[in-house]
Amino acid sequence: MSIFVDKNTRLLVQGITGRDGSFHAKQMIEYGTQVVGGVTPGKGGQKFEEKVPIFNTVAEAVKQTGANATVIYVPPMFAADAMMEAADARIPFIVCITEGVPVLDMTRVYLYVREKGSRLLGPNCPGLISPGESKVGIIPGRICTPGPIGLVSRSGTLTYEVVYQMTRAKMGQTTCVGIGGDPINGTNFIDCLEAFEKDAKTTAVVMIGEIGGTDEQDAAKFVKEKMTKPVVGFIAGQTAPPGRRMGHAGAIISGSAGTAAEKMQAFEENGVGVAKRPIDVVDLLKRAMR
Amino acid sequence: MSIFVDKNTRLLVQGITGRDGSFHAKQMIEYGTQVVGGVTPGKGGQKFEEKVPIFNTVAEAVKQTGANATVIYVPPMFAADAMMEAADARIPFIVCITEGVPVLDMTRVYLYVREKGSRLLGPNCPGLISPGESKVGIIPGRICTPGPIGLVSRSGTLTYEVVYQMTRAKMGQTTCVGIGGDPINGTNFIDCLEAFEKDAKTTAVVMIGEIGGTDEQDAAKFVKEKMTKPVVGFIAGQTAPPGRRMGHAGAIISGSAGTAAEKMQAFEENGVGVAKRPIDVVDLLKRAMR
Amino acid sequence: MNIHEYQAKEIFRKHGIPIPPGEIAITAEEAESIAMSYGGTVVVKAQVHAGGRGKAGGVKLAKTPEEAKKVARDILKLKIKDLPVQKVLVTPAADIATEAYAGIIVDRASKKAVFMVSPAGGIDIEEVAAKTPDKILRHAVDPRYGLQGFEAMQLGFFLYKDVKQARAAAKILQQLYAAFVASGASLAEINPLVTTPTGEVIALDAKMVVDDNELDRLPEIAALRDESSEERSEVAAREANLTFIKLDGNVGCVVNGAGLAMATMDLVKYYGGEPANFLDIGGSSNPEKVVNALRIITSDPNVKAILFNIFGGITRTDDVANGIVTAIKENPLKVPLVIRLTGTNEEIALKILTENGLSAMTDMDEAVKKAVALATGSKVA
Amino acid sequence: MNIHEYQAKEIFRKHGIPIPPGEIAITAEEAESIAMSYGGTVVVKAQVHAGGRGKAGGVKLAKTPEEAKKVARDILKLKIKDLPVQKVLVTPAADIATEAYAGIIVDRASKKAVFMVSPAGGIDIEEVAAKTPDKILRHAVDPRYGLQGFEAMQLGFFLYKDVKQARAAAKILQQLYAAFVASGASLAEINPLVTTPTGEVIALDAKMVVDDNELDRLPEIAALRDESSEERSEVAAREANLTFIKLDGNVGCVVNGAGLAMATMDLVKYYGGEPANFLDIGGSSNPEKVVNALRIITSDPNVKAILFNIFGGITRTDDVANGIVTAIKENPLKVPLVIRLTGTNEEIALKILTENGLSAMTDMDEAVKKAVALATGSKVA
Repeated sequence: MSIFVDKNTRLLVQGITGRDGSFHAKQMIEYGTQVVGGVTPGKGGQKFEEKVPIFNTVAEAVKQTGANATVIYVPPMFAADAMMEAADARIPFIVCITEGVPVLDMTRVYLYVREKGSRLLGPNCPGLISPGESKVGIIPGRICTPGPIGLVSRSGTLTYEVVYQMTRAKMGQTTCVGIGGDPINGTNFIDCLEAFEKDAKTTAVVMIGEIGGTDEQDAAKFVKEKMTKPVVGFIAGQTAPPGRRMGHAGAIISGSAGTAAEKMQAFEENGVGVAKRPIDVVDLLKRAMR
Repeated sequence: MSIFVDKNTRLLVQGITGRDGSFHAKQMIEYGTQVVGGVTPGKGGQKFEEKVPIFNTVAEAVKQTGANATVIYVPPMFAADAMMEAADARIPFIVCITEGVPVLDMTRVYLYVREKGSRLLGPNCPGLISPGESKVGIIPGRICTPGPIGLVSRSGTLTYEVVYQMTRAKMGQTTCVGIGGDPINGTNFIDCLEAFEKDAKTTAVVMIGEIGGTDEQDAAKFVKEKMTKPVVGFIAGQTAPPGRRMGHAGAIISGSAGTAAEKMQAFEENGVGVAKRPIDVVDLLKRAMR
Repeated sequence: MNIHEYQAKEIFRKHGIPIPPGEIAITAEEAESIAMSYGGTVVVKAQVHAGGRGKAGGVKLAKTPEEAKKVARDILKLKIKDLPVQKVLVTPAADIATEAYAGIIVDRASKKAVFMVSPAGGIDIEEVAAKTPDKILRHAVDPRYGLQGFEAMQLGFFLYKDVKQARAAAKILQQLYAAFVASGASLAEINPLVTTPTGEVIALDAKMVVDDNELDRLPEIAALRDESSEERSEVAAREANLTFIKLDGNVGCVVNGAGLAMATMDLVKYYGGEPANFLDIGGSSNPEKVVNALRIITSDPNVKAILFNIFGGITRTDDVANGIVTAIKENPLKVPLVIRLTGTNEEIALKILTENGLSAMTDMDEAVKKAVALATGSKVA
Repeated sequence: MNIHEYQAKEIFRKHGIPIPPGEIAITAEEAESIAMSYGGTVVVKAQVHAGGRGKAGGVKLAKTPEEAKKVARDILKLKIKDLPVQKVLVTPAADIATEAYAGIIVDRASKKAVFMVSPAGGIDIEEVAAKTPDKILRHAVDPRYGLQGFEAMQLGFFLYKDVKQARAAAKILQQLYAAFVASGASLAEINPLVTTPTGEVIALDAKMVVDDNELDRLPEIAALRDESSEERSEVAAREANLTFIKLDGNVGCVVNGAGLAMATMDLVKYYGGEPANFLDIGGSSNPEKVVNALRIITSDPNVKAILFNIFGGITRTDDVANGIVTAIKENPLKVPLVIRLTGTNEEIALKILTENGLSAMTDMDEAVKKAVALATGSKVA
């Protein structure tokens, strides 16, 4: 089992003929993901890699392929439109990899997607992977291995680092989800924790947060109140100065709010194991699962 | 019994110090309607007729009075804002009397009110009256009398004419509802028919339509498919030329659609008694209720 | 409110829609000199608030300035659907590869602005809708989000296979929507939307109808009204704040309320007469309005009898009675008058009328029957 | 992106917000002549991307042009929060009756733009929020509808009892929202929003922060960037498409990915060092970026050791290795270098480094420990 994507995921790739889209479409196909179609306006009727049909619009692609998920690799100024197009075509799961989407666009997209009843992951996220089943996005497949741990993170390469350590320690994953580093995103920690709690195969969860906002604090409360499975966490940005965006648009300490210290405290107070270093996640998991 | 308003209706009047608002507020109070407050920005703290408290905003008025309905008498350019303010304050029943609201305003208002979960009656409508219980709007109280007939109409004075005939023939009314003559309004025939069907005291319904749109046709189908109570109807505009707005913004035959003939045919085909003249409504009702 | 093609084009241009140049002429000589300034073939188009201009001979090609002068003279003599042509638009003739249709209306069923596009343009869209409905794509716009890029592209691809043309069309549709909203329109239309042999997408015609209710807050749109191209009695009625529509019958009607006014017309017909007009004096009971209403109705020589049908609610019937008395004193009537009054202050109204040698009835059907009989010369039943 | 007060005021003015005039001076003499042209008392205000200008002596009243010259000279010599003042705004002093606060930010919790207004203006709003939270009214704007009239009036009445002032404030708030959206802002602020003794409501200060992600589609906003008022190394990093933030430590960090970069900094601290910077070379593995990154980091004299931490995913570690080799050939390093590489093309990368006399590690913790030891001169554990 896994959350959000699995063997039955039938994926579209929006922007499949672009530089990033084509590269990662190939990687996903190699991994075994069912890529059933691509979308690039004007290239409708052509095929990607001589196999995957390309369509002019998402609506057409959904009609022809029965896709139930989509992953978006389009330039930032067109990403909002791409997410809304996917939601309008009633695709239930939408993953947006694009970094640099204007935040005011996201205030509209968030409501639109919710109205249409879709789930959005991202934007500015690495996507997700259910090892051995389906990979949607850019998380390198070879660092993951199937197993009982769920992972959710605001980061990309930091996640790879942690997953890599887990895989080396023979702690496989049900699903690794990158929710992205933007201040407004479609899926948050709690959404993923809720799904992992429900997922029969997941026995423990890793949560990797960073400075900015209160998502980790809210998630910690959720863990205490609603979860039966152990959760361990790490927060990046203990040395980040206030008022500066640390790469991710959402990674900013505003005034004295959103610091790593306050998030780690929330973890501790709510029974979430706190890793001081990324590598400590492995030991904490071992202890938690005993 | 009655629909939408009754003895427990606690009414606000938006625009209570204006020319129309103050005139009709007095009439409603005289009729016995519980007018619990008025709204006029800048007159908060004053009293209307030395009794009814006035507030600067609807939110404040609702908080202080526990109003559960509001009636709007404000100029057309401010009516959309007034309706949205009422919906935002979670007033469950909003009646807008104002004529001349731009139709593009209504495309937004319609969605907004629905999102907030309120019911809107109007705009450009005479309001409604549950004889002996509550009068909200401008329908003259003295032409109505309590009884078992429900009435719903797109018109104002034509309704008065019919109600007057009914009252003279000793056919009292549960509620008389004017849904208004605009092309986009909050409550339509079907909404009212549904409510009358559910209302235990209503035994028969009169429906007064006019040219333009397909509301009457849809309502006729609803009568056939969903209603157990007899319905009789009249359509105004049999002599109206195509392409011209007959006073009401919504009363227009577009191309060959929305004619009185097609509506009367829909009535006949679906078991709605067709009155050729307004006065015939009384006879039809008598026959239907035998 | 209708506006002219050239006015709609100016609005569309301001929103970025590609439209060939054009100038207005009110004389044949002006048309000639405009044609001369453009060189080459021009189109001369009647500017009049009526559809079917082409069929009525209101749109003509002219290969030379002399020809432009000639066709302009002919067109300026035309009446199209009873409306005299007072202006022509002179515009260079475009090379056309394909003709499509794009329009927006406010749709009451979906309660939204709805786009209609069709690759079969240049002809009446209702004809396309009737004969080949699959050649029309409809799309309702969520007013909270406007016409999204992807929605515009879906419409663009329905019109054109070529992605560049689809994109150009999508952009035009978004501009058209912006123009529609900014102008408080109830209809905005490009017919035809054409492609040129070099592949450009341009708008050759433009039509817009503005919601009268928007005019108070859009003074620059309100200023586009061309009263010279409207029925004179309707202009007078609007100035007097009356809703009036002229018809061809013989019974003049003065009623309060639109629904009752229609029902009164219908009853006139039911009893064998023909209504001469729709006239709603509205809710407020200003005697002045009654005076103006009578002035407008009596200016129609077809009217053989006048019928008042007033149901007093907000309208005070005594105000109406006073208006009738005043109007008749100023201009004694040449045709018989039937008055039906009931409701608010009915007794006072009856007294006023009686004192001035007039009478009134209270039953609507009886009043209509009498008015029809007086107009047609038949006996009252 | 921060913009200056005078730039924000220009934007606000374009949206109709009432703001007193003002002109920019870059010399004391210019300030004097501007003050002369206004006559009367003026305010001279440092234009610098830092809060707390008043407390830092960056805002002064001047009763005469001579005084304006003097205070301008003083202010132009200031550094506020390390940023040199290069421009002052000279504006006529306003008579103030009351001071209020009005601002909008993008709020991540509600996922909406949120207004904050307070009748307690002129001071730091965070202070008001901490001490008298009931003096602040927050209101989240539904982006589908914008700031409605009634919502603006609710905020207006929270600021002012007088209905005229409430209406004036409501209008300003709607204009502020329009300016906020049109400029792709993440913050827009008027502090103070004042009333004058005659009852007018005007904006005396203006602040705006623009979402960097909007700049590509808003060239006229992007053009407002004032690089002279930014940290030089950060300007260079932005031009090289790197995300770089200068800190005060001694271990320079080059990392791919923002989260990993922060975690690396934290680990430097954990092992007893201090990070000299945040630097994310991003996902694409362009050797050029590595060269630029090293150039920027080595220009900081505080840096005693440099640490690469690369987790190859999309980033190809061989590209990074090539970049390091190229950079060192161009400019030999004066401080020790620790490289940690793992992931995509790791073997090729190691070969490249070894062939060029460099070595690399694969374990993150070990690499950080070593870099800290080298920077602080302590022994490697």
